[in-house]
Amino acid sequence: MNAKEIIAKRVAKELSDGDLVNLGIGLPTLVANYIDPSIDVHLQSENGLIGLGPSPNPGEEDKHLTNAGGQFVTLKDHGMYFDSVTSFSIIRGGHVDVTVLGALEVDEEGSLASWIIPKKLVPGMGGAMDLVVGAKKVIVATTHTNKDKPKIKTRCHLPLTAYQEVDLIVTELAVMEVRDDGLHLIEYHPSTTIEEVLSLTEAPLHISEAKPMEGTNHE
Amino acid sequence: MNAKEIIAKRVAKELSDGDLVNLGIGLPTLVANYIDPSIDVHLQSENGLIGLGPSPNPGEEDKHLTNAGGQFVTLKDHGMYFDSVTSFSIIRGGHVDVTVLGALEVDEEGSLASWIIPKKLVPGMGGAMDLVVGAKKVIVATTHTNKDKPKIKTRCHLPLTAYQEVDLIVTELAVMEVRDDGLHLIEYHPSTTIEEVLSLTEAPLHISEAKPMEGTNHE
Amino acid sequence: MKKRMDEKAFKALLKDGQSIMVGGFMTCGTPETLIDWVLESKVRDLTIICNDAGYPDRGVGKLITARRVTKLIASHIGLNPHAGEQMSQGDLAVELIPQGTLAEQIRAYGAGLGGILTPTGLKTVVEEGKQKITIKDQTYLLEMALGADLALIEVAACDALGNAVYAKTARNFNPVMATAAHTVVALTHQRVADIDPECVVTPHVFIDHIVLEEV
Amino acid sequence: MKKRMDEKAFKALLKDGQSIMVGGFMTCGTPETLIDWVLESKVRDLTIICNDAGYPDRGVGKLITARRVTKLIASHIGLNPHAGEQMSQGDLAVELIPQGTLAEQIRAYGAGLGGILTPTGLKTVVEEGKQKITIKDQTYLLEMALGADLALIEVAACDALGNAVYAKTARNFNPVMATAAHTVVALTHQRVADIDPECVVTPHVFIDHIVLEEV
Repeated sequence: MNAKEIIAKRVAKELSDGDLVNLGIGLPTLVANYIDPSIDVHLQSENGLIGLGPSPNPGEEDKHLTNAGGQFVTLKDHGMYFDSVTSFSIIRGGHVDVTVLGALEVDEEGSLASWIIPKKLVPGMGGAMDLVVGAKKVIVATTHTNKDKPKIKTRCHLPLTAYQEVDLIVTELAVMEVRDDGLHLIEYHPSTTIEEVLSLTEAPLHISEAKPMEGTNHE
Repeated sequence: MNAKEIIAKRVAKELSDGDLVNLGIGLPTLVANYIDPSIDVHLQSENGLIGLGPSPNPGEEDKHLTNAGGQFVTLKDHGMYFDSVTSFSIIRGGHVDVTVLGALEVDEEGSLASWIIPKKLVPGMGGAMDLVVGAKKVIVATTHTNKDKPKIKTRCHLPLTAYQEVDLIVTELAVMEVRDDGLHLIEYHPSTTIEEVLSLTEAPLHISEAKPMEGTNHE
Repeated sequence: MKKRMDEKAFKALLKDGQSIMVGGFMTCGTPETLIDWVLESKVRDLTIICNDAGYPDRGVGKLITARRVTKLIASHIGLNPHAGEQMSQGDLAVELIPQGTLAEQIRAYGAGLGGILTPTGLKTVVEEGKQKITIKDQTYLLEMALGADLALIEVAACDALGNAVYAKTARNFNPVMATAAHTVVALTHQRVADIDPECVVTPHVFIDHIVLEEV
Repeated sequence: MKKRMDEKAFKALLKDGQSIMVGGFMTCGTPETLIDWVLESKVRDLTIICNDAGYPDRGVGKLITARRVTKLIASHIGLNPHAGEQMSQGDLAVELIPQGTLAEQIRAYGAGLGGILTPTGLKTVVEEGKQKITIKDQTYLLEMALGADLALIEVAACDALGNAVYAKTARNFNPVMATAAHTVVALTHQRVADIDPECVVTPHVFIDHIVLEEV
């Protein structure tokens, strides 16, 4: 299991039966592959659908049926389409249970930077700001470091996507909860140690509840 | 032709091909009977439809198909249903070409009072305030007097429905345009005189353009 | 249908002092059976949010007649003389709101907005006590989002998950109220296998409980 | 079909300096033929309002590549490197807006509202220069209504009057843009006799002109 798979599988465990979930572009999309098949999780794509199904078979793509990353997708039974206004009413109105998205930086207060590196990369925030503000639970799914530099900071330095909205951070090494007193390391991957996690994290971590991560080791 | 018929027939002449029109409860509803059959006028009912058709035949009423007055109605071909949010987006957003409604009082500035007589009659404004603010053209269709007392005032005394929004006032005696310099009598019914109209109107009227009303005399 | 709810479970949702949104326009599209169950439950001191006050024996009017309502937020109360009487006697607080503003306030709550700026009601009694904001020479009233503890709506049909469609003008306030309450109960008259995904009016995620009353 | 418009009449609508809303999400649901006609018309100094900047050779990206756009209002420009380059060079003013805020600003214009209060963007660069309003301890940004001279949308089918439905996720910004421009032109791929009155997404009153391009 590579880093992305570990993260996706661990995030999937956070989802409950009946949840409405938005999975961001890239790594978060992989979470769909690990959802417990015994529960019903409804995936929203903010460009206008609930009930995101698997990728279409080659040759069966429909140019009018894409996800928010522009990839061809399918719609499950009981799914439906709606416009952008309705989509963001669902998002901003608190009707999304969980949103999962990547990060450039995330900090111990739960603030997130994910949309811009000034003068280098200016793609725009798309729907991320609304998702992070509106969803009941915000999960950041990211590699623990970027070229060995910590992504989990005491304070974000890049322009924010949202201030103090992140609830949980899942990396290939650790699961951290954002609480009022800072970040709590609640799980670490069996291939690492608490000490290593601390050394790769800029933000201080509370470690009293740290346990090994289950079910993500070489399965 | 009685007073209401005269008013309804004269108002109908204000409607043009392709117009979206909202007819208020009561007298304004009668306007539908006089629309030139050679033009397409789309009637909106603010409870949620465009394409209001004639009353259903007895026994063919549908309890789920009413107008904003609670009366059973029908839907014409190419009509459609929508919710209250959409209905008032259409109204407030300036997409209604003409709204026709009654008055308790209307004044020379084009302000309208139509929804409350404090301590006597407090039905509520319903959709009237939005209609009067949002429609491109506001026509007040009312009897000229109420128990011989003028309804067309220098200033409204009752609480307003809207301030300075009325464009045209049609009564059984007169047609008056609201302009920046006050009310202009542009037509008077052949059964009356300019002098009588002036005597039954509290607001001053400019009369230089006054002509007899056509097509409403005993047809 | 996981969300299916019976009378007993419905009544267990009800509490004195709750705010309840009720769909319908002059009772067209009002879930009468749910109103009857509220009546039977004996809860009181309710705040009712509805387009209108219904009729004395229909719609939310039944709750007003039975004096279960202490506050009514509506655009029109003219068809229910009890509402006016109780208001005059000081037994019922009535907040009259322009219909379009009421729809937008409810929508704002459901869409996570704090409020909206509308020109409706300017220079009328509606503006009293409200903040005014001027943008490019046009003045607007700031109207705040309006939510409720409970929304009771009527739909024409639901699928297994609770995707809903409505019947003609019985749609009115039902879809927006389904977005704006902590708990949303839909009375449906039909359960269907599928709804065209292009034609779903209320996505299932808005509906918490479904009462099925087949006709 | 009274509203039917041909290429020549469409081009006559275009003017230098216009603001044009264009439907579509990463070009899914973008009326490509209308964009092509704008390109052919040689108009310039356009303000484009679109969810994103398209691709260099698709969607509004074609207008950016051809340097016809001086201002772009969008939520995302990452798929069109020309947009970023022209922005860096000072040739293209880009206003980046959160996608949900953009949708609400356009909706507000179409619904006759002056603006809305949203929590999105608080304590980020998005709040710069904007009025903040606090209601019951929650602070919101005041975001103003956003309209345009022209809206170019793509629909799946129209009836004779212009009632419209959309295809799957090609719906996106098209319906709301149809409410918010002085002139609205719909590119449709099908003309149908009737649309179920419960399933009309855009009522005909919003659509001024229809370009029929059957596939």
